[in-house]
Amino acid sequence: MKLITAIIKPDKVEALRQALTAVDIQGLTIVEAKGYGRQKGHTELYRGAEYEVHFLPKSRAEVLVDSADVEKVITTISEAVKSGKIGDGKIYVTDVIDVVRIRTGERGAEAIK
Amino acid sequence: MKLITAIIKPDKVEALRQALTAVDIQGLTIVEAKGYGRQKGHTELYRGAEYEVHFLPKSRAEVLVDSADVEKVITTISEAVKSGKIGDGKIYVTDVIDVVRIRTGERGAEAIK
Amino acid sequence: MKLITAIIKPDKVEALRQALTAVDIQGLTIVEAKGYGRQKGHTELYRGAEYEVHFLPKSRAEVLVDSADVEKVITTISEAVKSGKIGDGKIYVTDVIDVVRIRTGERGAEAIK
Amino acid sequence: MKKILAFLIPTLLVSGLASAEVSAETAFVLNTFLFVFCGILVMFMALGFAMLEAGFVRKKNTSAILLKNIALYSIAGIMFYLIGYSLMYVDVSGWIGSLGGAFYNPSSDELALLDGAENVAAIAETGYSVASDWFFQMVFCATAVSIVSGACAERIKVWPFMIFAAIMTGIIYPIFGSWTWGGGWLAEMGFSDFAGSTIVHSVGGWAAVVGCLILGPRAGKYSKDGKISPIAGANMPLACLGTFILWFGWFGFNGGSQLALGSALDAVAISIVVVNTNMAACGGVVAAIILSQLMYKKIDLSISLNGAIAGLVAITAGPDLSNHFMSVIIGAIGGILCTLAIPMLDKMKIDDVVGAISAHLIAGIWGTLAVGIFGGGDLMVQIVGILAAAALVVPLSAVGFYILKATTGLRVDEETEAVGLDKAELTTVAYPEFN
Amino acid sequence: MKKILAFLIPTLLVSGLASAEVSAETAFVLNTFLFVFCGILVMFMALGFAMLEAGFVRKKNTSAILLKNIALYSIAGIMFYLIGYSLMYVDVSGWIGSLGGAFYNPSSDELALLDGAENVAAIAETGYSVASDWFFQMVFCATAVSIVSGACAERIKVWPFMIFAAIMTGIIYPIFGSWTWGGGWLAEMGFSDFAGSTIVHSVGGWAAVVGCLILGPRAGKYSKDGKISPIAGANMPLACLGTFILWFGWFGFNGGSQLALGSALDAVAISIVVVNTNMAACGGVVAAIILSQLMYKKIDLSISLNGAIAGLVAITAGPDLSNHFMSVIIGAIGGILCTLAIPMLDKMKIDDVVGAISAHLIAGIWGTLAVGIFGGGDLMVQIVGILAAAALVVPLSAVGFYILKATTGLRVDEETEAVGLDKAELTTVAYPEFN
Amino acid sequence: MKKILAFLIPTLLVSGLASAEVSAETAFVLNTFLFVFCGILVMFMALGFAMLEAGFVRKKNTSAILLKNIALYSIAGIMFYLIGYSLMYVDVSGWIGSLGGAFYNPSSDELALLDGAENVAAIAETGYSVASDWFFQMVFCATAVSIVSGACAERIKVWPFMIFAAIMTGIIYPIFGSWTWGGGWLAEMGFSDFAGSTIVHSVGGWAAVVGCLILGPRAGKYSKDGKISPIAGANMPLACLGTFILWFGWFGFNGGSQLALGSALDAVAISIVVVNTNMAACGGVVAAIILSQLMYKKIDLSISLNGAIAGLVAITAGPDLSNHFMSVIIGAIGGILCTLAIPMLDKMKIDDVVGAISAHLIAGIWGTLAVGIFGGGDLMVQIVGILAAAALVVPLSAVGFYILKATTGLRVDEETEAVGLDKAELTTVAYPEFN
Ligand SMILES: Nc1ncnc2c1ncn2[C@@H]1O[C@H](COP(=O)(O)OP(=O)(O)O)[C@@H](O)[C@H]1O
Ligand SMILES: Nc1ncnc2c1ncn2[C@@H]1O[C@H](COP(=O)(O)OP(=O)(O)O)[C@@H](O)[C@H]1O
Ligand SMILES: Nc1ncnc2c1ncn2[C@@H]1O[C@H](COP(=O)(O)OP(=O)(O)O)[C@@H](O)[C@H]1O
Repeated sequence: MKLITAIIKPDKVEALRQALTAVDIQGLTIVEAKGYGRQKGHTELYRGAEYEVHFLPKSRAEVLVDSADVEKVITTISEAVKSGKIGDGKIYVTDVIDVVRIRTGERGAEAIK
Repeated sequence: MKLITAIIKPDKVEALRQALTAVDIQGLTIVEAKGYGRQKGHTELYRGAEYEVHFLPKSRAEVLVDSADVEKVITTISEAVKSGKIGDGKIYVTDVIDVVRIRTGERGAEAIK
Repeated sequence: MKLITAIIKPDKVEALRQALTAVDIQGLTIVEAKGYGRQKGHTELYRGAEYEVHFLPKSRAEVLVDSADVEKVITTISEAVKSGKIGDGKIYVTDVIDVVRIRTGERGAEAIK
Repeated sequence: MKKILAFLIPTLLVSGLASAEVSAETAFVLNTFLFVFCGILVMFMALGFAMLEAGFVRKKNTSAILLKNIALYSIAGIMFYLIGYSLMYVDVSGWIGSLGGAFYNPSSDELALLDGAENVAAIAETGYSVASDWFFQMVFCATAVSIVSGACAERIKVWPFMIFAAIMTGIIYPIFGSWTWGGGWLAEMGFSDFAGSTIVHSVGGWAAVVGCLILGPRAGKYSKDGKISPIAGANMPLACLGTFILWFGWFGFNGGSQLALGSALDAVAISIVVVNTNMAACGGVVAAIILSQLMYKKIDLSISLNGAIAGLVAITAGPDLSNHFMSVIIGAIGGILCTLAIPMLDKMKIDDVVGAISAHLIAGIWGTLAVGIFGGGDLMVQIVGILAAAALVVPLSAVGFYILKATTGLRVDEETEAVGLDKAELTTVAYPEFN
Repeated sequence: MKKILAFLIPTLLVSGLASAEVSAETAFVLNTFLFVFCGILVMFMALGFAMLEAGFVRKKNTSAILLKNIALYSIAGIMFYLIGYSLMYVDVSGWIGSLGGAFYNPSSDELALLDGAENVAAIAETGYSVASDWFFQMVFCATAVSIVSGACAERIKVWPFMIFAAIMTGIIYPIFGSWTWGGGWLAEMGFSDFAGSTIVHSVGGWAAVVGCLILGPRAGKYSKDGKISPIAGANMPLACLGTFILWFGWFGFNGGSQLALGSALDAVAISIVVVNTNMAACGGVVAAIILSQLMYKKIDLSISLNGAIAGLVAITAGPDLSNHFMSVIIGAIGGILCTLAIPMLDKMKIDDVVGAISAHLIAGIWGTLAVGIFGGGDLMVQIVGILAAAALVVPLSAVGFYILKATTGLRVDEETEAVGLDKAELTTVAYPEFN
Repeated sequence: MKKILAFLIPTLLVSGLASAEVSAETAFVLNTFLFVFCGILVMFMALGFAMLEAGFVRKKNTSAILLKNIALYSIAGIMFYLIGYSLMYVDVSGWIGSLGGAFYNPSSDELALLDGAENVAAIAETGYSVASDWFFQMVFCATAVSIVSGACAERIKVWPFMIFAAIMTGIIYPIFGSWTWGGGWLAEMGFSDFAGSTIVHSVGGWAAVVGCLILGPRAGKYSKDGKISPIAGANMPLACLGTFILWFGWFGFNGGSQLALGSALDAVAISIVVVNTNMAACGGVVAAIILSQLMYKKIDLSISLNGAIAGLVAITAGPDLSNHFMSVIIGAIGGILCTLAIPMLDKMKIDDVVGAISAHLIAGIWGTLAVGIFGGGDLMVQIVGILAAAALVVPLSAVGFYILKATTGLRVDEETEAVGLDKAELTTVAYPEFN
């Protein structure tokens, strides 16, 4: 199994959810984040003084998938959230040794079916 | 070393903390999350109009453990947070290459003792 | 590629950002967290009654790096956030199978350059 | 001499009676104070609207709605001073006043009094001070445009909104005002609207409808397949705070509309008005609670808050009812109509962010009709007045909004709407640390 | 002639004096206005309670407490109109009034005046308008039940609470009111409670105690091993806002309880009452700040806010003291007692969410005793009055709560309590975007 | 007979005129009521400051600023009672009053009246009740120190601040007050400051400047390379709430400063004052909106709110202008000066958290000058008054702050500042669940 983590724009979460559901991936965990990469933040004003905001709001999405589904999910996520503009975000894949569904105690691939 | 991540119900965090302490695991990091899996969210009403809430509030817990402790921790977490109802959550295990305790510079297993 | 995750004190995020920028690491994702390890929380008072606060506020920072940069980044982070006091936090390293830059579709090391 | 005495004694008695009455100057002081006191209460309603609306919008549009509210109240003051009061009250021809009273100031008699002239008696006869009356009229004018800001929130650009506020308070409201309180044709027909269910609330409500229609709904509110995706307001304590402040201010709104405190009759009338105002709000709240429970199986707080406002708006046309229980009924019907109107407007894809149209326009129409139904006025004339408000305000505000749309633009672009007006049009978000 | 003149001159002088006095009609206007003005201030206290309580509960129960507060104020208005005022003031037998004044309305004399009758003199003699007095009494009634909502927050079901509010404002409060302000047996004994330390605040406080005991504490507050796990309120600015609004409204609460403004004596008395009210609150705040610092090594804001309320409650029974410094003392003792009572109630496992029992009941008892101690009343009679309040309110409200418990149920189930009342009993949470 | 009638008629007219006036006792009641009413409004400004400041600080210092605000108002009440009023008003020598009126209480005549003496006429001649005047003066005193709390927020220790509040309200403010309203040397020179642009607002502003300089800026605000890192306030709805409450209270602040309501002249004057007060605030808001748009390309809400305050402060020295449009101008200039002062203070590294110095000191100076410019007073004398305020307040408050610095310490340590005052000096954070 693999864990696919995507750092995306917050307003793309809903599109991501729909896209994943459409390809039958039934599970997703989202955390609010802030980050920067090439997209560098910006300048804001408060009472006449400028200040740099280095971080931009992002959402961090995690999907546990069967190893066989990795490419499908990467494609799905990419298509769902891509705008072509800087800041679209990153997807990264890590290996998962084991998964447990707490309710049933199922392990491994069973646990994310 | 392994990283054990558990997506659990927010009101189980305190039980999880006590259970881990009881088995002598002295470290835990929690992040607020929202997610769905089999448990599908629900319908809410606002000013007479229904809307679907797809995500439910969850807590994402991370425990860095010695590889030897993985099963013990999985069992501890499962027991502490299990209600048997849908939405109890997932545990997944990933491999950790190295850990550093910033304060001392200790590396590896030493760093999480 | 590797993912370096650091659990640090929230008021060190800015120092971390500057230090990473100084060593030319141009990307960072931060999530608000709470945690405990050796540093055990503390007692607070509300309307005359004491209660224990087990968790302390922490920030969880993620940096995707080229495998070659791991030690450099660990040192940079450590130096930037270290106070020598308990609670400075942990850094851990995990392996990353693949990275995608959503905007361009670039994969692997290209995606985090 | 005896005779003289015979004449004198009754005179003394008369004077005794006289001294049991309110003296002319005392009446002048009391009348003036009523305007000042009630005007201050109504001014506070500007805060009520600001808080209510800040509670009903999303976090990202909160600074903008606060700014709009303090701006519109300020603009109302200036525009009503420059031309509004004059168009509404000075040399009203039947259809509109004149600009003869532009830059409205204290009368020369009053200025003489302040300078030491001994013209107290002449002043006292005028009944109340000029500035106190102006102040009381001005705060009403501000109220009308407050209604618009709430309905059109989260998508109307800040500057065009402020220009519309100037048009509304300088021209639209004063013209309808001249037809009614200014003594114009509707007043002559006998149109009866004690404190402005139509004159203030429906006028504001019609402009809100027009604004909502021209602006269109917020992005994501109505999907093409007819589904409604409600957008929850961010801060219910603020909405509740605003509602209570409005209720509080309404005692000035309706109580002050007796226009005098200088006699026992006025004092009795004001007391009755205050009690009826309160009772109608109570009725509105209780009705909205019960109806929302019945319709949705749970109580809806935001609808209950709207119910209070609807009850208040409903009684505003005739708060001088002698049977307080009737006020409970009128307010409750107001609350019910408002509760029913909320989903109906959604069906019509009119996206009223705070429920302003339901609470002010619908309940305002009902309250105006109620005066005809319960014997305080002629029902046909009441209907004429209601229609006249629509006939005047809808085209005028449509013209105003369309001109703004064509020139400055009226609605923020998609990206601004997504990011929030606070970041795009203002420098600061409302809750920087809570994001 | 001389004689006549000799008679005339004094007469003229008297008439001179007469015209130096307040005329009967002016007094009527001023008295009526006092009731209206102070009633409006006390009405605003309903918002004070709503905000204070919204600040002291957790986020998840915030919409519910807001709803309860606007509902209880509305219910109080209706119930006091239907029967409460009548039971309290109309044909009081000594133990209770009658239902002869149910659906209380303006007097027929007043209606005649409004219709053009020339009965001003007769009206003026009644002292104040009927509706103004009713309004002022009603808002007091609402205050009593506000106290209950805060103490019982976060676990009492919304609908049963609203029914209890109806019972309290329609029956319980009016009965005790009839014993005292209604002229019943306690009044005849000479019980002295200027604005209601006992009649309003202790009565509310006793019902709050009963409610807390029958409901039991919130889940997790007290563990079996005797440990207390405090549950912090979510929003201190709201709590502070509520406290200041209550303080502001209290000037009406105590000032209006002079019941007249139509003479220099009344004006002097009201001024003194207002100053004492303020000074007592100051004393309560300062005492609570110092004591919380001494007891806990840090200042506790929430206790300091309670201290303000306790100071206000304490002075309410006798704010007509001629030495303002005594008010500081009385208020400070109120603040101290409240601060000490907070941990004591916790030890007794009475889970009072907002400190209502400490601030209203404890300080209310103290204030009522203080009148006896400082010479404004008979200490024994004061004690009788205090006990009578307990003896009446405890059983009556227990019966009320138990009937509700047996029928509709009184407390939400465990799951609702965990999720929060907002989601379970209402449609909307208070801060949807902040969660 | 005819002749007699001819004589009688004028007599009747005269008598008519006499009874057409306000009787002495009625005037006493009205005057006293004005003080009570306006005092209550000004008291509410304490809440306005509390909310404004709670909105402008960061979450972590919110409980502390709330505590400071309720504490300072309480301390002001007590200190002004103990010595302040006496030093300001009792036996003023020209430079300071005496302690002969310490523990200021109702007059013995008034107490006699309350005890049944027939001295109404004598009392009526005093014009107003002693306590009502005291109350009105006290709330002004509290306002001055509110200004300091906002400017020095987020770094001043709670206890030393409270001690400073005692010094300011017991000594500093009363001394300057004795020079002016107390009848001292500045009053004799003809210094004209209707409601206290200088006497209240600049006095508070100077103390704020001194406090900010001695405390130094908040950590991180100004970096060594001259860069400014603004620190955004956490809660704009609270800041807006506070601003509107201040505006509302200001009607009492300025209106009540007419000091009498007992004649048509007073009623006229108060109405004019109320309108001008409102117009100046409108001018301040609109000017700040336009100027912030021009300067920063976007509207700044927080500056617009400051603009309202600046407009109000500016008109406070002379709200009795007969041309209302002048008030718009004066307020607008106040708003502009305030908007310009904000970045200037930053350049001088004076870290004023809420804009108090810009809005109260700068606009206060402008308002005081404006009276000289527009003919309400002698410009040179106005300048003397402005300088006198600085000359008195700067050294006195510097001494006060330095003594505190040397003894208790004035500023929290670095760690406390980083963690926030709420956790370090108080028991509770303001938003425990939102963190
Ligand atoms: N090296 C990195 N490590 C961790 N997170 C990163 C890294 N680079 C980018 N991110 C995350 O991805 C987000 C988008 O990256 P960015 O470089 O701005 O856009 P793009 O990938 O389109 O060039 C950033 O805001 C940050 O949260
Ligand atoms: N495939 C998945 N990827 C990521 N997170 C998941 C996945 N499936 C479930 N989750 C997380 O686990 C939570 C509980 O899962 P759910 O399927 O609802 O319960 P259960 O595991 O008891 O069947 C979800 O709310 C979500 O946060
Ligand atoms: N075993 C662990 N698993 C997960 N997170 C941990 C673990 N140990 C520590 N942490 C995280 O690191 C933070 C700092 O750890 P702590 O032990 O308090 O400090 P130090 O590393 O300086 O001894 C904790 O608050 C927690 O968030």
